[in-house]
Amino acid sequence: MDFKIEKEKNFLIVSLNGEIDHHNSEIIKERIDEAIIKQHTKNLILDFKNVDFMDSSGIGLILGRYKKIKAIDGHVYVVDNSHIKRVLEMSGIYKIIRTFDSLKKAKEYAGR
Amino acid sequence: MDFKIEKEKNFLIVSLNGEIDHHNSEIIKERIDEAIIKQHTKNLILDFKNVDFMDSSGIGLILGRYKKIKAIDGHVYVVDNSHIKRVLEMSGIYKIIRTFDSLKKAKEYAGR
Amino acid sequence: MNNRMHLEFPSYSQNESFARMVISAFVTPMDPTLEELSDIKTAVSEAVTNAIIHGYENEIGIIYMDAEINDNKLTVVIKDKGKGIEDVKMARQPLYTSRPDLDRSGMGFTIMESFMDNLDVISKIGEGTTVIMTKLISTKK
Amino acid sequence: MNNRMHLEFPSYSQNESFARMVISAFVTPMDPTLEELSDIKTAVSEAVTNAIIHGYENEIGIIYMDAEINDNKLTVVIKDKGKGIEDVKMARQPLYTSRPDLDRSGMGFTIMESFMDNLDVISKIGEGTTVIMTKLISTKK
Ligand SMILES: Nc1ncnc2c1ncn2[C@@H]1O[C@H](COP(=O)(O)OP(=O)(O)O)[C@@H](O)[C@H]1O
Ligand SMILES: Nc1ncnc2c1ncn2[C@@H]1O[C@H](COP(=O)(O)OP(=O)(O)O)[C@@H](O)[C@H]1O
Repeated sequence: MDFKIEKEKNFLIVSLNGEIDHHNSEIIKERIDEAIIKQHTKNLILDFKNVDFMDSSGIGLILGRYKKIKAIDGHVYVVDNSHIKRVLEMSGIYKIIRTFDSLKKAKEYAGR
Repeated sequence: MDFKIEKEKNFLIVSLNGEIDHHNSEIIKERIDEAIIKQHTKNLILDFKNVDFMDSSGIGLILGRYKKIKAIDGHVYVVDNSHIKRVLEMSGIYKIIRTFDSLKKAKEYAGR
Repeated sequence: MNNRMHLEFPSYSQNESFARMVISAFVTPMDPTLEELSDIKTAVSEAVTNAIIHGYENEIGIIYMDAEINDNKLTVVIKDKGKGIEDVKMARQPLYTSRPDLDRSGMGFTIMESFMDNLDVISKIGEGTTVIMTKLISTKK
Repeated sequence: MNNRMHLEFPSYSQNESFARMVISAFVTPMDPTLEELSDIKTAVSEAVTNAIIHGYENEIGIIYMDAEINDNKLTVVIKDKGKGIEDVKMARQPLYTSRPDLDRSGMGFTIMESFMDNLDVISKIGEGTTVIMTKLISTKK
């Protein structure tokens, strides 16, 4: 697991890599929540393009950020891929969060 | 583990792949010994270039073939690589068997 | 093909990935499809994570993983001797979680159930929880 | 970092590669170099193969693998309840093998000894053999 958080315009981009489980989602969540406060950003793009394994801890990661961001009237966008699609589908995340199949599309949409 | 045995001129080339341990060396040994008899060949090139793991079962594989081939006045040549070098060194195989760092060189030598 | 294994490890969260690697290695000879392998890894990850965060909560206890291959049927049993589940039926409901404070989604059992062919959960308060999952692996080729 | 694991599996020869994959997965968090990882896998492969072909010979018995990480020290213990070794000192000599008929080279113990930092062999005829190996992993970075 490897990840980076960058600010671009009025949004934060979190790029995730490798496997997401409870163990490493704890660290990722902490860093994202810090960055949201420090960078005064309300919009978040979670890029799962390079994630090759994710269990329900990833759902918790997304929903937890979604609740925090919603409370400050921001938006959360997700870039998914085939590895994590089935887990996301089960969780109903597609019904509440806008999802894209590439970071480029997510950035275009978020930066409108 | 994956391997193929081909006849070329007056020698057999055994190309090995993946991991060599006791489990799969049993199968490989059987096939080589069959091929030696069927193809009426006295010379053997064992190509370990694409082997990424080998334990002492590989030494047994080489020495066993060496003994068989020597009894019929043939030659055994080995193509090694960095993964198997340390195990080969421990066994003293370099002292009794001619080794090459590429199949091309081994074929040139064997086909003199 | 038949085989079996028994594994014990402490409930450190870093062992979630260890358990996934062990089950992957164990099922390799069954030659599962990538999707089947991913399903099995996900289900094991859910069960082991539950043992760590719910079963043993803040202590470190031992997690037991047994697996068995009978022809093309895989059985995986994950057991803890932690606090147990009071109402298994409620716990198995989608979205039910006792720890929303930890960002748990309540989807663990639902994922185990739908990614594997069968799921049994046996639990007793104060004694621990055993999760038994089976899956048939396609015999292609 | 500290961790430990206990594994049991039947002495099918296909489990030689399973044991290698499990030890690799277990040491991953120690971040060994490729050479260290290869040394550990080779030593484990030798010990497990010995349990299969010498310890249990033509029967199927259970092989026990315990591993422990204490800071940068790895300990691996491989045990069988097979036939045991009469003369351990002789068995440990380079090139000594009781099974030249099986193309064994007699280099197993020598490889374990030189690829790991320490090797202990405890054995009793009729009761089985325990091989204890330790290795310090470099702490680079
Ligand atoms: N091994 C366990 N020990 C104790 N309680 C458990 C265990 N596994 C599950 N539970 C209980 O069942 C609930 C539902 O589990 P699950 O569906 O995996 O969702 P989540 O882990 O997201 O809470 C948990 O919140 C917990 O209360
Ligand atoms: N687990 C074991 N149980 C019984 N005998 C063993 C065991 N391990 C090793 N031995 C004995 O020690 C000898 C030397 O072992 P080793 O150095 O690994 O060489 P090899 O396996 O090639 O024979 C074996 O030939 C066997 O007689």
